[in-house]
Amino acid sequence: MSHNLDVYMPVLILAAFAAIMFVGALLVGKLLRPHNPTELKVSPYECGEVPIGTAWSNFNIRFYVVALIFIIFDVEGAFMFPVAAVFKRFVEMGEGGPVLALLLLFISVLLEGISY
Amino acid sequence: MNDTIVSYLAQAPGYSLAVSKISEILGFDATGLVTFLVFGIAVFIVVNVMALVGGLGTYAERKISADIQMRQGPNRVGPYGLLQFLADGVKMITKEDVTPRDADKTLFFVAPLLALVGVFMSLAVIPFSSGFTLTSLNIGVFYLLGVSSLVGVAIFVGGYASNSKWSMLGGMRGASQIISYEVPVTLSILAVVLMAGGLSFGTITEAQGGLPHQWFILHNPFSFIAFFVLFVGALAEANRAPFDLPEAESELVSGYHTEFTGMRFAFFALAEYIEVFVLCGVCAALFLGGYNVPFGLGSGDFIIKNFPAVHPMIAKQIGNVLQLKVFVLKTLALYYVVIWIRWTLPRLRVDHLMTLCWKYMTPIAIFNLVGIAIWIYAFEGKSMLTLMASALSAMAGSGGGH
Amino acid sequence: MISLSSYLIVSFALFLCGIVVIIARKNIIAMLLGMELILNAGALNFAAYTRFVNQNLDGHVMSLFIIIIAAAEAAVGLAIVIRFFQIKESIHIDDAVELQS
Amino acid sequence: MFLDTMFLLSALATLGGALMVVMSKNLMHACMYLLLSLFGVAGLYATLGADFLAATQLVVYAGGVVILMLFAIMLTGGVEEFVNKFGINKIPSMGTTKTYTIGAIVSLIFSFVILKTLSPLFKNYSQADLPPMESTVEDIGVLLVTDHALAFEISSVLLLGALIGAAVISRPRKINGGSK
Repeated sequence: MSHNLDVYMPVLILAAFAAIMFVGALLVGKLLRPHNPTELKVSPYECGEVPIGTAWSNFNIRFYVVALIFIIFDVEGAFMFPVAAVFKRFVEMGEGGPVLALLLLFISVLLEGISY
Repeated sequence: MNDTIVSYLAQAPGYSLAVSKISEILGFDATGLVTFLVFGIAVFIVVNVMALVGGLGTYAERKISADIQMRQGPNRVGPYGLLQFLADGVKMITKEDVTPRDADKTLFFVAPLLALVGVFMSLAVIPFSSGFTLTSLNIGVFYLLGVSSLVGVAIFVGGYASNSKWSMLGGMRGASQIISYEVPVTLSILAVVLMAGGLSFGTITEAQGGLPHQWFILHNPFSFIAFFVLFVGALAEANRAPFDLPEAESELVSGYHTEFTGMRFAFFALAEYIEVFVLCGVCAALFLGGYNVPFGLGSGDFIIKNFPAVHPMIAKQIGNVLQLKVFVLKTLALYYVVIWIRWTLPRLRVDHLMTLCWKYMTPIAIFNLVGIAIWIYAFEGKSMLTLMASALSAMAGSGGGH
Repeated sequence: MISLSSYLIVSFALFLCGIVVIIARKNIIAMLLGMELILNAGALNFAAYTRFVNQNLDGHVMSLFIIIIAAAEAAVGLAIVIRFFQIKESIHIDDAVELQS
Repeated sequence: MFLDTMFLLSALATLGGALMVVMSKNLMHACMYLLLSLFGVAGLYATLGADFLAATQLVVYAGGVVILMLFAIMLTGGVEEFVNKFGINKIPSMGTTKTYTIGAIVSLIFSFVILKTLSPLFKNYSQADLPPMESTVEDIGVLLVTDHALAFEISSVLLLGALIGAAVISRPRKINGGSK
C-alpha cells in the first residue's frame, strides 16, 4: 500500500527542490555579491521622498468583501467537484435527471448569492 | 489511474530486472529507493527545463515585443541574443541583496519561497505525455487549483513584508485579483470535469481526441465560451497584461516586488514565467486536446499497424515523444498569444477589473456550467459535431430514400 | 508502525494547541486561528477512523462538511471582527465584554 | 517506507506549525504557521488515502481561509493606537504570562480527561489488513448526491447565509440605509 502513496512523492520532491534552489541561490549569491547597506538604500522606495509612517495601515473594506465572496465560491466549487466527476456516470446510467436537479438547485442558490 | 512516470517505466521489461539487481547489490528491497531516484531525476529534468523555459520566456517576451514594436530586441549575447537570460541570471545573482529597514525579515524571506514552492508543486501534475507525467493524481485539477492559490498568498505576503506603500498596495491588489479570478477559472474547470467525468489530467485528456473536432473546445457552444473564460482568468491569475495591475509600473512602481532585489526578485520573476507556462499547459490540456496526437500516432498504434518491423516498445516511445511535442507545441502557441496580448492591449483600471470579473465573467461561467450540465443530460455527452454529423447522415439517408 | 493511535495523538496535540491558543490569546483573530486548529483536529479524526475502522466514506463526507463549516465560520467570524473593529477600533477580546449584555 | 516518511513529515509540519501558532508573538507570522500546519494536515489526509479531502484542505484553507485571515489582519491592524499595533513586535493583546499559564493548566486538565477516557481506544486498532487506497472522489460524489443529498443542499443554503450575513455585517455603513 505504500506503493499507492508514491504518487505524492514528486510533490514533496518538487517542494523540497524549490526550497533547496531558493536557499542555495541565496547562499551562493552571498559569496558573490556586495553587501553595504546605507541608510538611504534600506529605506522603502517612495520615489526619493522620505516615507511617512508605516505601510501597514487600514485598507478598504471592499478587499475583504471580495475575499469573502471568493471563499464561499471556493467552498461551493469544492463541493461540486466530486458531483461533477460522477455526473457523466449517472447520465450514462440513465439517472441523470435527479442529479441534474440537485446540481441546478445548488447552482441557483449560488446565483442568488452573486446577484445579491 | 494514478499513473506516474515510475509506473510507466515499470512496464518496460528491464525495470524490474534492474530493481532486483540493485536490491541484490544493496542487500535490501530497493523498490522505494529506485522510485525515489527516478522521481528525483524526473523532477530534476522537469525543473531545469522549466527554468530554461522561464528564462527563454523572458527572452521571447522581449524579442516578440520588439518585433511588434519594430525594434531589434536583445541581440548581443549569443546568437540572436539567445543567451540573454543567462546574462540576466548572472547579473541577478551578483546584485546586492537589500532588505528594507522596516521590513518583516522572516516574511521577506518566506514570500518568494512560497511563490516558488507553489508554482513548482503545480508542475507535478502537468501531463506532458501519456508516459511522462510526473504524477497523475486522481484529484489533478483540484490539486492544481489549491496549489496555485499559494501564489496569491505569496504575493500578499511579499507586499506586506516589504512595508512599503507601493508594495502593500500591489500585494493587496494582486491577492484580491488572483482570488477573484479564481472563481471563473474554477467554474470553467468544473465544466470540463462535467464533460470528462474525472478529475485527473489523464482522464480529461483521454476523453478528448487528437483532431480539433474531438477537443473539448469544440465539444459544444458552451465549452467554447468556457475556454475563453478560462484563458482570460488564467491571464489574470498569472498577473499578465492586460491584468498586470499589481505590478503596474506606471502606477505602483513595481507592485509587490518593488523592494525585492537580486535573487529574490529573480525567483519571483521565475515563478511568474513558469506559472504562465503552467497555466498555458493547463488550458491546452483541458480544452485543446492535451497530448493527443491525431491518427493514433500517440499510442504507437499507427506505427505498429503500418510498420510491423518496428518493435512495439519503440513504437510506443516514438508515440510518447510525439505526444510530448504536440503538448509543448500547443502550450507554446498559447504562450505566444499571451505575450502578444500583453503588447497589444492596454491595462485595465482596477474597478473595471473587478467589474469584469464579478459582473461578467462569473455569471458567464455559471451560465456555461449550467448549459454544459443540461447539454450532457440532453445529448448524453455527445459532442456538437458528432450530433451534426449524425443529423447530416440522417438527412442524407432520408434524402437518398426519396 | 503507523496505526490509528498515531493519528489520534497528532489530532489530540492539534486540539490542545487550539485550546491553548483560544485561552491564552486576547486577540480575536488569533482566537479564530485557534478555532481553525480545533476544527482541523476533529476532521482529521473523522478521516482517520474512516481509514482504520470502517472503510465507508461517510467519515470523509463528514470531514468535508467540517471543512465547509470552518470556512463559513471564518468568514462570518472575521466579518464580525472587522465590524467590531470599525466601531471600537480594537480587536482585544476584553473590549468585547459589553456584547454580553 | 515512504508512508512512514510522509506521515512523519506531515505530523512534524502539523505539530510544529500548531506549536508556533501558540508561541508566535506576531499575528502575521502566526497566520503563516497556521498555513504550514494546514498543509501538514493535508499531508496527513494524503497518508490516510483521503485524496479528495487533502485537495479540499489545500483549496479551502491555503486559498481561502488563510487569505481571508490575512486580509482581516490587514484591515484591523496597523492603527497606531492603544493596544492594537500588529505587525510590530510588541503586541500586548497576543497574550500574557497569566493567560498562558491558564491555557497550560486547562490543556493539562483536558489532556488528562481525554487520555483517561480514550486510552483504550489508543491501543486497539492496528494496521493489520487495510485495503489499498483508492480514489475517493467518485465515491464521495455518489454519496453526496444519494445519501447526503439533503446535507449537500442545506450546506449550500448555509453558505449563502454566511455570504449574505458576512457581507451585511462588514458592509461599510457610511451612507445610512444605502441600498447597496
